[in-house]
Amino acid sequence: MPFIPHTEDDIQAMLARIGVPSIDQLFDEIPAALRSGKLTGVPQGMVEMDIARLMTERAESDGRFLNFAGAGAYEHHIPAAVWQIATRGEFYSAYTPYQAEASQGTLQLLYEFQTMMSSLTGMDVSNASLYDGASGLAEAVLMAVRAHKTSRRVLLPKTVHPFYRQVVNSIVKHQKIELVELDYDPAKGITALPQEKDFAALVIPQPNFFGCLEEVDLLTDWAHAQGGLVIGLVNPVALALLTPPGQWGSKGADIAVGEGQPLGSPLSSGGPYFGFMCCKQALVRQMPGRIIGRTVDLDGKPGFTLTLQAREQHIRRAKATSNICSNQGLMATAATIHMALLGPDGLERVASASHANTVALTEKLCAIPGVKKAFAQSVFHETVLQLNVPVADALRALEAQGIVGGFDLTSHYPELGQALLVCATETKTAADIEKFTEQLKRIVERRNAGPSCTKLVPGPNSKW
Amino acid sequence: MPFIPHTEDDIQAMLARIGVPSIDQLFDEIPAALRSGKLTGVPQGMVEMDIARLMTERAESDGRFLNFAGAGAYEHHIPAAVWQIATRGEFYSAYTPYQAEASQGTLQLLYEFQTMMSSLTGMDVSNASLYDGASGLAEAVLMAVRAHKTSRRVLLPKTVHPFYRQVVNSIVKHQKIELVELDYDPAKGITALPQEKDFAALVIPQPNFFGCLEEVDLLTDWAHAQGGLVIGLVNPVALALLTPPGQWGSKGADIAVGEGQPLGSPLSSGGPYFGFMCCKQALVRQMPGRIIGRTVDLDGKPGFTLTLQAREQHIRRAKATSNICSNQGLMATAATIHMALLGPDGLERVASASHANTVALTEKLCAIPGVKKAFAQSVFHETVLQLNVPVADALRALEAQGIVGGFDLTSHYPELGQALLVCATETKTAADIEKFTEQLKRIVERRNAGPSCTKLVPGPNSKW
Amino acid sequence: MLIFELSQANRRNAAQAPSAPAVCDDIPAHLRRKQRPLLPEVSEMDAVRHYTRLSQKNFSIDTHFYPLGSCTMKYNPRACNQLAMLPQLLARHPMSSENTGQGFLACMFDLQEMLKEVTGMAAVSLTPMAGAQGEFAGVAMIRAYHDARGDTARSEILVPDAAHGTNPATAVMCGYTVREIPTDSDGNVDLAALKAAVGPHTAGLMLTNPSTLGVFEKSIQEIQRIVHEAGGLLYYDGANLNAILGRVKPGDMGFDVIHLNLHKTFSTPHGGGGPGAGPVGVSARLEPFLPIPVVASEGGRYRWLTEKDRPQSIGRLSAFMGNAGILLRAYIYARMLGAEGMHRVAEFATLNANYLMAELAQAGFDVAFPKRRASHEFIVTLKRLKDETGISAMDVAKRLLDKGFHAPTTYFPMLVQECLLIEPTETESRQMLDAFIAALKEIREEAYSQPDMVKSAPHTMPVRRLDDVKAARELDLAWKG
Amino acid sequence: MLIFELSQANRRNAAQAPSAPAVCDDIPAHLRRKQRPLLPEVSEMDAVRHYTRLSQKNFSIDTHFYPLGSCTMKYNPRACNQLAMLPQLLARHPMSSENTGQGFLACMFDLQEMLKEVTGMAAVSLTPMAGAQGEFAGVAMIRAYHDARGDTARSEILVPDAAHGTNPATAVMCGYTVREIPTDSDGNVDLAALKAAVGPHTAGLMLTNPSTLGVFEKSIQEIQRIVHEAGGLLYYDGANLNAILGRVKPGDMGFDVIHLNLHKTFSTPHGGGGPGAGPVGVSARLEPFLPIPVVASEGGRYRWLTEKDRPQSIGRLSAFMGNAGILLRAYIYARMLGAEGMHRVAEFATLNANYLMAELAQAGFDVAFPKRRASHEFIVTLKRLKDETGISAMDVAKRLLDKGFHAPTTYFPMLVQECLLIEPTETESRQMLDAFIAALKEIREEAYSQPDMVKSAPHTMPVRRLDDVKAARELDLAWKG
Repeated sequence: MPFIPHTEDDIQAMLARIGVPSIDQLFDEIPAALRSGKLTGVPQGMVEMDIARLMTERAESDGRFLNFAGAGAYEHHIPAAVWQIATRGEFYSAYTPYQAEASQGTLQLLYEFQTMMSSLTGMDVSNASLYDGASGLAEAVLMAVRAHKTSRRVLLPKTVHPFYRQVVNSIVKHQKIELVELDYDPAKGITALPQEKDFAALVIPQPNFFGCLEEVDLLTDWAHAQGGLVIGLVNPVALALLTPPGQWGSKGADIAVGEGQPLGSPLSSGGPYFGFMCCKQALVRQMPGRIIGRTVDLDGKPGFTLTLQAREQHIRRAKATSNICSNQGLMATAATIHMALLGPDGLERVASASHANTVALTEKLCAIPGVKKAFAQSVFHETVLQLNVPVADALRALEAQGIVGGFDLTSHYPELGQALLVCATETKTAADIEKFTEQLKRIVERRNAGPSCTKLVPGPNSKW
Repeated sequence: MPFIPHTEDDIQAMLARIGVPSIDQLFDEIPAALRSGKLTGVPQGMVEMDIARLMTERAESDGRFLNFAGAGAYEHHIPAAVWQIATRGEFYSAYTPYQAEASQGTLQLLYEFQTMMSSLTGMDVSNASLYDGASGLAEAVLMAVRAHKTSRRVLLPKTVHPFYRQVVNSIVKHQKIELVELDYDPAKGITALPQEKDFAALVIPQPNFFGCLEEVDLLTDWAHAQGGLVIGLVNPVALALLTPPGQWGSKGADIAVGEGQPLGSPLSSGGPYFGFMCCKQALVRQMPGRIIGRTVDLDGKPGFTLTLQAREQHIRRAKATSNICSNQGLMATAATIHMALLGPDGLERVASASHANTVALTEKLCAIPGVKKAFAQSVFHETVLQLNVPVADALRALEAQGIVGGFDLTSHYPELGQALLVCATETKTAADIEKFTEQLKRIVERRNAGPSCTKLVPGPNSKW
Repeated sequence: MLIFELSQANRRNAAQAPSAPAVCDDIPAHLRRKQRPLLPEVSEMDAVRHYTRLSQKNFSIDTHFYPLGSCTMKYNPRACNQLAMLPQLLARHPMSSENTGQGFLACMFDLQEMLKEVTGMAAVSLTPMAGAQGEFAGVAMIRAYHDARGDTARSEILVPDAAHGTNPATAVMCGYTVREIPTDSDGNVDLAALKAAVGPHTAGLMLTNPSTLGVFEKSIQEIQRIVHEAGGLLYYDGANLNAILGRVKPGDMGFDVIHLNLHKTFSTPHGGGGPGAGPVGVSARLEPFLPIPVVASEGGRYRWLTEKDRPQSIGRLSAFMGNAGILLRAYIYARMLGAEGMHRVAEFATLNANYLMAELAQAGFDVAFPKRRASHEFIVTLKRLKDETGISAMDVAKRLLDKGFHAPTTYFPMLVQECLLIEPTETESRQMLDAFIAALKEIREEAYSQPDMVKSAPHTMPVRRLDDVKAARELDLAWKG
Repeated sequence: MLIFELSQANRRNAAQAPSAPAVCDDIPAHLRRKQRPLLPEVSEMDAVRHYTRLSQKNFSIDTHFYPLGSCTMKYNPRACNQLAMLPQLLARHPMSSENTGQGFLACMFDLQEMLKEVTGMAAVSLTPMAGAQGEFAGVAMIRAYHDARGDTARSEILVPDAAHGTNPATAVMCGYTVREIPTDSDGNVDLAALKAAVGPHTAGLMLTNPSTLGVFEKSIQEIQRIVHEAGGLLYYDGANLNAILGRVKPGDMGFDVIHLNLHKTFSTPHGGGGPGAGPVGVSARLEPFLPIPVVASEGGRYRWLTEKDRPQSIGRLSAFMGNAGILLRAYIYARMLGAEGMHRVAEFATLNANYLMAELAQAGFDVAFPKRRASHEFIVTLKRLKDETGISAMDVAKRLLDKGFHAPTTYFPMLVQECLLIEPTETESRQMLDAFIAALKEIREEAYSQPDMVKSAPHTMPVRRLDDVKAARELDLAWKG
């Protein structure tokens, strides 16, 4: 019996102590009509050897692509030490640190995480993680509305990741919150100063979904002048180079959230990642999620514990700041180790190399006739290109060459035409960029030269 | 500076404390003429990201083959837990447990290892590992000669792995030891009862290199009757099914050695593996290698420590039982966890499934016209086939189909003709066996039908 | 010592950064960071040593028995971790096309199918990232269903008073008011109170079954009839699904929507707080409302269903598809168990809980519901001990740490005074349960013979009992140097 | 508790064995095992928990400063482990053809080339599986060389009295007698004694330089001249190569043959005792005798050279090619360091040792060779402390464990009484060295103020001081149940 240690002797002895003749009898309070029969829809069990073979074959059939997509998930090098330590049983298989004395490992680590994230964002305090960047933004919107008290309108620029906007809408829509979409300057790809007045908060993405750098000081001061809060939506690697939200404008953003994935989470088809959230000290009791505090033990020795639990659902129930319970602790663990291994210098080098690679890529690609930059604005490590051929076709053709060429913007931003969002992180070499360029050049030229080419149809489990 | 933590401030402060102006000065006792210049033959350093990419590319270019080779290294499933635990820093990065109180983890584990190996081989005691099976056999030969005192002749059957015989020869030849080759019965593939008299020891492989099962009881009793010792050379997985050396004949073998690789070491191009060595109690002071003993501490509490160190080179120097110092501790660690995870039932199932797969494979392959078994003898999980086409050609053609088809015996045993040693462990499915059969059938048929086919030339880094 | 205290200015771990800093002059000066963040400057070895040693300060499944009620702390098979982290699986970008991930998607599709089978539901979405997000999805679907029918007067969600705090918190996030339903003395939902509460304002009832009291709602069939007749829907909180996996399907009990905690029932790791995974299952009438994306199999190929395929969906809950790597672990676990293994989960979890309950009752401990079968967990109340010795459930919990056992859940559910909610799970052996019983007996002895020692426990942990009041009053949430 | 004590008859870990036992009737009954071996019958969780908790009882580089002289306990980069364990590398069968492993062989070839460069030797074989096997290969080549020239009267190997025990043991295994050469008061080989010892019977001299006394043989050029003029060869024991990596090449010192301990200088893990890797390098005249196999590059392809290519080889030392996976780790480490990094190894190992020696001398500890530079290690003698307090080097070593430091090597080399051989390595920070110095000072205080406490140390380990005499007298080498 996989993962069940009982021998036949154990079972018989245990049943005897309970005083029942069979395990079945232990279910006698359950109405007979409800008992399910065999699970016919579940296959027979496999031993580890067999599932290992199956998974290896599936993974190898998927293969590995040269990736130039970003769009919210970024391929960075993750030091080998990160996951070798994070998957140690003591971190991997521990629960939420409710028994603080037996969980000082996790608790101290998360306190260090909070310190790192507070400093990275320039904010006073951090929680110990949320699910991901998108749901974190939704929590920030709810938090801002709670904090603002009078308005339930939140300004959400179109330069925020479209999936994030969908998630925010899914999560906040039941609470009579109005999300106001803000347009962007079609030349610069950044949010134009809006005309709104009565609002609880303005969300400012930096860099925004197009990679473009918003005028964060201007927007922050403007929002504060209107009596609204500012939610900074930031990429944590970008913060090694860019002004942290805590220093935007004259007072700084009130809340900073973002996707933590670039700090040590593998791409892994989209998860698990983690959301981070930091805020000003004054807002800490409005913050959702777990928070670790440093305190002392009976001997006055420093130690760490969950704190401000009165905000949380297990104490406050219907009046909690959020229903969140599990967070993404293991990913925060990995992120902490990741940041400790990189240090301030390492993180800055990762950021600058990623940016420089994207700039180099952009230059090369824009030298192809039929490819140009969509916006004049400065970017951080991601940029929008416009093609004179269908983006979908180009991406399919690139895929056939083992390249994931970026994210197709046509359905989310039809006004941009055949627009493609590309990103080259520090993991890309000059040869990689050259390869991408050559392939895209070939594809664009062929398409522009000949008649509309036949659509390539991929076979199952193949990179055709 | 990778892996060097010193800051410029540290360096200056340290030099000041030492009282030298520069690090260079610390080397002033070394004659100037000896100082080497730049290491021009070593490439520039690579950051982890770059070496990770290089290694991944090299590994992926090598690819992965469907393997039917055994010949001393066997592909068994290794539970995921084995290496996840063995590579925990506390095992992975610890030294030899000289400070016993700070090494109880390694010491207790190795005591458990010794217990498992003693029981598996049916011997009284075990050491804590040697380098590999081949060098372990050489150590056993030296040990037997020490123990025997009068003779320096050792009988070494031709049914012992040819590489093992080479290694034994390399290692013992300087000590005036005579290795006497014993022939095998050409029909049965097992060692014929020899005519020798004056010898220190007889080596008995079980199963032997051909996979064939030797008449171990007969040979053991015969050797003992001649006053020689018996060295059992065994596969530890086979011991789940076969009589352990400690029970061979009426008195049992005196020494049991073998290759531990089937117990949790990956194939990994040949290493690291580990040799194991067990013996009768009376011989323990002749045994080379580290040995762990159970004892008590000052409070009478049980604990573990290195013992019988007076045999070893760091105490006994020129009179030591061997020059061995480092052993293969980490592989023994993995083996211990491996055996604990499998248990007696699991190990027996692995052995019997491997054997049954090889029997099934043999039947299928021998149904191909031009393929037959070389020997009539019973085997354990490995067998010799004879082909009516050149083995080398067949193996090359199989390789082109992603199959490693076995070990070519023609250069080591020319008397067997076009002979191939094949093995199918528990990792092989019916479909795998079918695939091998179909491919070999196609190859043999094509070769027999047409004129001598052109030799295929492989390209670099390709499976052609 | 904090990692920051190991830090030295200008120490660099050169193996972990691109070798030369690139110039980024194109980023305008006014948008650039002026001061470096406070990240530690340590060597790779310092970091490895620091976090390795920190890890050793944790209790965990891999080191200790962890009978934390309602949390299902069972063994996390190491294969799940290893196989979910195969290089190709880790490398796949979420925005890459379905062509690049047919193997991965096959796992997701198969997992959906298996979860449908074990829950008895018509359709499943894997996207919620934890139980609480699954709850949100479930209640949002209830709302979407009523709204789609124009049935907009339903403003209330019913929740038993024994429920997890996530239930009422979720209902509020979905715009509902919460009405609590009391529990009767046997641990069941008070049917009279339920009947009195339902009506045209009832959107639904959220129920954990077996409940947090560790007992199966015997009247579940009647409960579902009452709620359904009032036009409400039934939500199944899957926190305790481990108790009935392979024995009873929530769909057969009449539930309309359910979430699962894969980090409980399907043994994905708790990771010191997460990530979890909270897939939702629904009956056919709710399928159109499932959160996107969902995997479909079409002609031997797998693809994502999105808002285009599911216009009535409650929408997207994560930027991509949820905790994919966790779902892979659950898939691998499910395949290793197979149908037979899944049947055994509830059987042995229940056997262990009832054995432990019987032995503790025999030893004179007060079981909260002595006439009931334990499900996979049960409650001991230490009120009598507290009255006689002053030793509280918390004291006993802390003293258990000294004995090498993680404490059970304490002070939840709140209905039972000085309670320990004990969940051994199916992966622990009888021998371990016996050792745990012996420890509890020892502590009871100590409560009478050395109460001060018990009150000041633990004595063998890296720290002694911590000052939670100070932690909350004098907030210290980040190191300031 | 032993794993066997967790065992229960008929407990099975079903995930880890083929699902059905196969029938093997074709194996004759008289050759079949009658009784099952004593392997533990435990669940997967039991095994994981047991070995995880056992591991926590170890000191290691990843948890503690480990200044064990002559062992070079430096940081083992985690990348080396991860990349050497890529699935394809682990899966390759040693008997598969070179076509299946061109990527792997490229790493081996590159490693050979790099080792040639850093040692200044003409050719390298990677096959020896540890330092001692490398020594064996080296002395066997010396023998083969003399034999090939018909110079068969050379029967003696010279070894300084400070040498590692492996040196004389190896010489004997190669059929030589050993003559010890004394050390002078400065820690150098006694040149007069050496001159007196050499002659036509001299096969060679085995030398560690820097020596085990932690000092560089200043007269190495003269030593090599004396030995070479007598017709002997010079063997370099690479145990201390970390001290001169990138600064001095053994080949330039005139050595004919050398082994390296990759688990020291190239940071492959010590693994609680191994595996190591002991490649050998030789000057051109010894190349034909190198142990096989050796990797060659021919027209862009790599292949193994075997006895067919190298008929004079001393032969094969392992069944396949030695510890391939360890060699991969060394290769990865070497590529990460690069030329610059290798130069720095000796520099910073030496800086750390000299700093520690200077600070300890300043603090009043007796350094064995105060007038000499430390190499990468140095010796403190505690004879004075012993005389004054009765506290031995062993007591101090045990007390260091309580302070969170692994002990230095004690009682080796045997020439120095009550010695601690201290090797900090280059990967430790100044701050760690300062903490170690503070601990040694504290212990010295304790030796005077609380000698009994120091004598009975350690006090904080899983066990107190162990009875080694009982261990050797009442041998208990395997659990009998």
